[in-house]
Amino acid sequence: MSHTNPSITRRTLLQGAAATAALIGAPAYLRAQSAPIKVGILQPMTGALAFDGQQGRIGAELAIEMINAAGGVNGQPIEPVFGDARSTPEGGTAEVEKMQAEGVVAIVGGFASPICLASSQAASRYDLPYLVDVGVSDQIVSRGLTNTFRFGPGFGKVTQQALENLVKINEAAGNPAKTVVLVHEDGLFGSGLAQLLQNELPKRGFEVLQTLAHPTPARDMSNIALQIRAANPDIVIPSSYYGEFVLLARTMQQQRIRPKGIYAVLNGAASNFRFVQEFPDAAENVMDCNHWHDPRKQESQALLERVRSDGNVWTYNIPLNYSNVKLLADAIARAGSTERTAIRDALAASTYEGHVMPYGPTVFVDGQNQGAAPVNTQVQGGDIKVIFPEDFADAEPVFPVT
Amino acid sequence: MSLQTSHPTGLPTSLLRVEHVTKRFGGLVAVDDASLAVAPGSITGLIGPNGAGKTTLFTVISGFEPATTGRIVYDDRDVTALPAHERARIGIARTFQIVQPFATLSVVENIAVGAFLRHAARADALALARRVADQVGLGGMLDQPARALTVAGRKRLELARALATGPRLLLLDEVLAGLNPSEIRDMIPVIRAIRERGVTILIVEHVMQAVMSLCDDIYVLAQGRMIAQGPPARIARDPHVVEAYLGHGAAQRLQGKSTPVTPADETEDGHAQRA
Amino acid sequence: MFSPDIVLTATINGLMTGAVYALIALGLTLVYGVLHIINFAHGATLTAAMFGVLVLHQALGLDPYLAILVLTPLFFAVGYAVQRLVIGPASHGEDVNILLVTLGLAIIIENALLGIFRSDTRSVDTPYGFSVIEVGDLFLSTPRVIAFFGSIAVAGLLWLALARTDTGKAIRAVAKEKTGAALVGIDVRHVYAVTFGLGAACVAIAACLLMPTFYVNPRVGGAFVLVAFTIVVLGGMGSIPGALLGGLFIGVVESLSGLYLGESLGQIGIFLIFILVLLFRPTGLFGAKA
Amino acid sequence: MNARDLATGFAPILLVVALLALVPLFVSSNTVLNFLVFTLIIALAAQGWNLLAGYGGQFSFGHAAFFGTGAYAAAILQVNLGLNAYVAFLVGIGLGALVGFVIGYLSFRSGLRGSYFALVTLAFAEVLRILANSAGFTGGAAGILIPLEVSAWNFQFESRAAYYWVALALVGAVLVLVRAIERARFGAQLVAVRENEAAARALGVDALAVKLKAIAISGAITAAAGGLYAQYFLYLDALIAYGPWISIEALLAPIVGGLGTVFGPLVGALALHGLSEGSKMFTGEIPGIDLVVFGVVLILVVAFTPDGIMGVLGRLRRRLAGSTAKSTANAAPLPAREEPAA
Repeated sequence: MSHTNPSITRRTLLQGAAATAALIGAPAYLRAQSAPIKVGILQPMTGALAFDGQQGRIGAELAIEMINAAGGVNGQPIEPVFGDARSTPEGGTAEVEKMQAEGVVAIVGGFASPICLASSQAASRYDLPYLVDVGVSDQIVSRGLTNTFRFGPGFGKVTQQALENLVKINEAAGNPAKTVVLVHEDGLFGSGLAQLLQNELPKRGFEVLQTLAHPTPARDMSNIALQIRAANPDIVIPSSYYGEFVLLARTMQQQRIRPKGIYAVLNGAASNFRFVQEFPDAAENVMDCNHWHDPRKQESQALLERVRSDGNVWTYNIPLNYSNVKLLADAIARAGSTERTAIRDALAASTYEGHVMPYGPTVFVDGQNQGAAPVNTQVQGGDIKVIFPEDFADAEPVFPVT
Repeated sequence: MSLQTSHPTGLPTSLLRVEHVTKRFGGLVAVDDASLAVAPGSITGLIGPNGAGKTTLFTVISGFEPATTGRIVYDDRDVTALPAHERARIGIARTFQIVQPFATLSVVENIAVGAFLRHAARADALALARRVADQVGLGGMLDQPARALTVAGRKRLELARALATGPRLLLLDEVLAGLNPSEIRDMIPVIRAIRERGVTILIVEHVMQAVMSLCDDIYVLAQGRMIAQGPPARIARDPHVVEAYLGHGAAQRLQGKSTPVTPADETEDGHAQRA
Repeated sequence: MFSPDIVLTATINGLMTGAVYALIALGLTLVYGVLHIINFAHGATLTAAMFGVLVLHQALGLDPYLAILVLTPLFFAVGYAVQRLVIGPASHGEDVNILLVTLGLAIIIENALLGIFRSDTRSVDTPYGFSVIEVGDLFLSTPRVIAFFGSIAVAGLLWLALARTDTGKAIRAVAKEKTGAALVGIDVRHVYAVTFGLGAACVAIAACLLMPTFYVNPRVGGAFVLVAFTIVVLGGMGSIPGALLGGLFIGVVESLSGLYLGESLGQIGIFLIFILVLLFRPTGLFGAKA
Repeated sequence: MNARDLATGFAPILLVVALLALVPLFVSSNTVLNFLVFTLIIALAAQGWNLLAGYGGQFSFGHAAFFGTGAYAAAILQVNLGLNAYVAFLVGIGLGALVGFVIGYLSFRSGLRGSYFALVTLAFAEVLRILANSAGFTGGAAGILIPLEVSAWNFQFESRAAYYWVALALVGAVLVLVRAIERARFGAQLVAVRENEAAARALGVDALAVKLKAIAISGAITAAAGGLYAQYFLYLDALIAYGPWISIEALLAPIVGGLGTVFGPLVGALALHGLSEGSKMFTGEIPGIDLVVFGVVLILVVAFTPDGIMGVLGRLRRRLAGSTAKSTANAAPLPAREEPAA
C-alpha cells in the first residue's frame, strides 16, 4: 500500500523501459514478460530529508528502468514499491510493514541512519533483505542482523579515508598545509568526524586551531567565517549539510577568506552540482571526501547524462541507489529465486562488480561491503572531478589553491 | 473556639479581627489603617461609597492579596501570612463581587468543588452539594451548566459554593448587586438562614435596605479609612457617613430623611472585568 | 579569549541578523497582540514568500528587492483572506482551534511547496550578492546591511501606521478591548484580517531581504519560527518596539554565545534567556506594551 | 462509589479495551498492528497532555520533555547501567514525573499560564534536546541503540501483537486512571483550577499543589509513552526523543478527539493517524500531497467539530437520549436526573 498509484507507475515505467531498450538497441524479446519481482524503494520523500529521498529514488528508479529494459531478472521485470519514510524512523518502519504486506523480496534505501536502523530491524522480522543506501552509522551493521547489508562505506571508513587522503594530498604537494580549522554540523556525522580528526590530525603533523560546531539548520554562518578568518588556517575542513555549507562558502568568499584548501568531508554541497552552478566562484577548488560514482565507468557517465537530460541534479544518492538496486538484481539472478533466504545468501556471497561506484568487487563481511570507500572530489572549472585515489581519478588535485 | 462558644453574645470577643490593615498598590493607598471586628454569629456589614476600598479589604481578609501592613486575626489565630486556600480550610469562605462560576461545569459540580474541601469521597461531596443547592434555591437546576444561569442564579451559585466548604465565617461581596427587587427579597431570607445555622457573616453590600435589615453591626469605609461603626440605625443617621456618600453638606440637607441609596451595580477596584 | 575586533564584528553580525529576526517577529507579535493567538503557520508563510522571491527572480528576472513591491501587497491580501475565510470561520473563536487551524495551514503550505518545487535547496544569484562595504578592517555584506536598515525601517513604518492611521487605531483598540471596540462600531473581523495580513506582509518583506544572502527549501521557515517566538516573548507579546529591540538583542546574544559556547551549544543560551525572562519578567525584557 | 458510577464510568473503558484487545485475533496484518502500536504510543503521550491541558487548562508545547526523558531513561539505564528493561521503564516514568514537577514548580511558581506557560515548556524541551544531542551518556548525536535481544524478559517481543497488547494495557490503565481522577476530589479541583483559578482558591483548592500534581502525573504518563517508543523501535536520538514532533502529536490528538475527555486522546490519535494513512493511500505520487490533504481535512474537522470528536458524539448521544426521554415523558414523568453528566 505505498502511496504510489501502481497502474500509472507501471505504465510510465514500461514506456520508459521500452524507449530505453530501443535506444540502447536491446533485443525486444529480452523484455520482461512474466510476473514482476517487487522491490521496496524506501526513501524519506517528505519532511526534513525530502531532498535526499527524492535523489535516492531517482537512482533506484533509473536502475529498475535499465534492468527491465534489459529483460529484467531471470526474465521477470522488477516492480518498485515506493514508500515514504517521512524522514522519521517510525515512518520507515510503517513502510517496511506495508512493503512486506505487498510481497516485496527486498528493500533498498532509508538514507538517514535512524531510518535505516529502525527499518532494517523491522525488515529483519521477516528475514527481508535490506540494503542500506547511505546511512553511515556503524551501529547499522553491528547488530548482527543477517538481513542488513550496506554497500556504501560507514562512518569509520569514511573518516579514516578522509584523514588518510588528506595527508596524502598534502604530502604530494610538499606539505604546504600545517594548520586546520574544523567546521561541523552537530549531528551524528559531523560531531563524530570532528572528534576523530581532533585526535588524529595532530599525530599526522597538523595543528587543529579550532573546532567549530553548528546546528542544522543554522540561520547564520558569519560567526564561523569570522573565527576562521581570525584563526587563518591553511585548511578548512567543513562537514555540513547543503544550506549551511552554501552560507559558509558564500560568507568566506565575501570575507575574502582564502585558505590553501577547503577540504570538506561528507559535505552536502561541496559535491553537489547545484551549488557549483549557482555559486561557481565560491565552489571552485573546494574538495570533498564523499560518496561519489566512478567517473571512469562508462555506465556512470551514461547515468549522469540521463539524470541531467531529465532535468535533475546529480548527487551521490543517485549512483549509490542505482548501484544498490543493481547489486540486488544480481543477487536475485544468482539466487535463481525470489526466496528471501536465497537472496540474502546470494547477497552475502556477492562479488558484484557491475555497479557504478569506485569500490571494486563487492565483498560483504557482517553485512558491510569491504570494498566501499569514499573518494576525494574537487570542483574544477565548474565541474566535479575525482582527484583521489588515483585508481579512480579523472583529474589532478589543485592544491594548494593560493 | 472556646471563646466563641462560651460567649454567644455580648462580650467583646470576635471571630475575625482586622487590625490596622493598610494596602498599597504602588503609590495608591487603597486601604488605610483599617480595623474591624466581627462577632461570632453576627451579620456584620461593610459599606462605603464607590472606590472606598471595600473589595480590596475583602481581598486582604480572604488572603488573595497580602496586607502591606497590619494583621488579620481569625479565631484568635494570626492568619495574615496564610494563603487564600488555607484560609478556606480553616473556615473562611468568600464570594466574588463579579461572579466567578466554573462556566462549563454543571451547577452541582460547581458546588461539589466547595464540598470536596471537607469530603474526600465523591458521593459525600455530591450529596452535600445537593443539600446546599436546595438551601440556596438551586435544587431544581442541578445539571444545568453554570454558564446557562441567570445573574440571580449565578449569585446563588456563588453563595452555594462558598457554603459547601463548611465555613464558620462567610465573606459576601455584594451578593445582591445586579438583582432586581423581587430577587433581592428572595435572597435575604437565604442569607438569614445561613446565619441561623451558625455561620458568621461579613457582608459588603450596596443595597441599603438589605444592609439595614440584615446587619447587626455596620462598618463604613471611605477613601480607604474606617469612618464609622455601629448598629444600622445609628449609622443611617451618622452625618460623616452621609457626607461620605453624598458629599459635603449633604448631611444637613438630608437630616431626618430616608437613608442614602447608591446604584447597585458598582464595579470596584481590585477585580478586572472578565470577558 | 577573542580579540576585541572579533567580538565587535560578531556583535555587528548579530545586529544585522537580529534585525531580520525582528522583522519576522513583528508579524508574529502583531498577530499575537491583536488576535491573542500563536500563529504556527508563520514559518511556512516565510517559506512561501521566499519561494515567491525565487519564482519572480527566475521567471521574470525580478530583483529580490523589487519583489517587495509585488509580494508585500500579495501576502497582505492572502493573509487577509486566509484569516477572513479560513482561520476565522474554522476556529469558532476558540484558541485551541486556532492553534490547530494554523498548524494545519503550516502543514498544507509546507507540503504544497514540496509538491510544487520539490525539496531542492535553491538560492538567488544577484549581482550584489557578494558585494561588501568595507569599514576599516571589516567587510560588511551589502545585502545584510540593506536587510538591517530595511527591517528597522519597516518596524518604524508599522509602528507609525499603528499610532497614526485610523486602521492602526482600530487595531490597537481591538488589541486592548475587543468587546469595547466592537461596541463603538469597529468591525473586529475586518481588523483581525488586516492584522493577519500585516503579519504576512512583514514576513514577505523579510523574505525579500533575506533571499540575496540566504537559501530556500520547503522547510526553511522553520529555522526562524522558534527564534521569532523567543523574540516575541522577550519584547513583550504584542509590542512592536519590543520585537525590534528583542530581535536585535537575540541576534547579538546568539552571535556572542555562538562565539563563546560554540554555535550548537550557543542555541541553549537563547532558550535559557527565554526561560529566565518568562520566569522572572513575563511581560518581556523591555516591558513596553504596544 | 456506587454501582451506577462504576457502570457509567468504568464499564465503557473496559468494553473499549476488551474490544480493541480482540483485534489481533482477527487482524493478522502487521501493517495494521504496527500502525495501531504507534497510534497507541501517541494516544498514551496524548493522554498525559490531556490530563494537564484538557483537565487542568495548562497548555504545554513541550511534552517532548517528558516523552524524551522516559525514552532516554529506558535506553540509557539498560545500555549503560545494564538495568532490566522493565525497571528502566519504571524509572523512566518516575523521572518523567520528576521533570514534570521541576518544570511545573519553576513555571507555576512564577505564575506562568496561557501562552507563556506553553512557550516556556517549549523552551525547556528544546534545552533538553540540545543537551541530549551534546551529552556523552545519551550517545550524543549518534543516538543510542538498545541491543536487539528479543525476549519478554527484555521487554522485546517477537510479535507485533504482543507489543500491541502491552501498549493497549498501558493505554487502558491510563484510561482508568484518568477516569478515576475525573471522579475524585483531585479531578474536581483540577477542573476548577482550569475554569477559574481564583474561585478555586477561594474554595480551599491549593491551585499550585493541584497543578504540580497534574504536571507530575502528566509527565509520568507521557514518559511511559517514551519508554514504550524506545522498547518498540530500540533506537533514539535527540530529535526523536525531545523533538517538537511529539509535543505536537501529544496536543493534536486530544484537541481533535475532545479536550478534557477520557477517550479524547485515544479517539483523536486513531482519527489523525487513520487520516494520515488514508490520505497516503488515496493520493498520487507527488511527495507531500498526502500531507496537504491531511492538513485540509484537519482544518475541516476543526471547522465542523469545534469541541472535538467526543463533543460530537456527546451531542449525538444527548440528542438520542433526549428523543427517548421525550417519548417516555408522556407515560411516566421522571424526576430530573441527579447525577451530573459523566
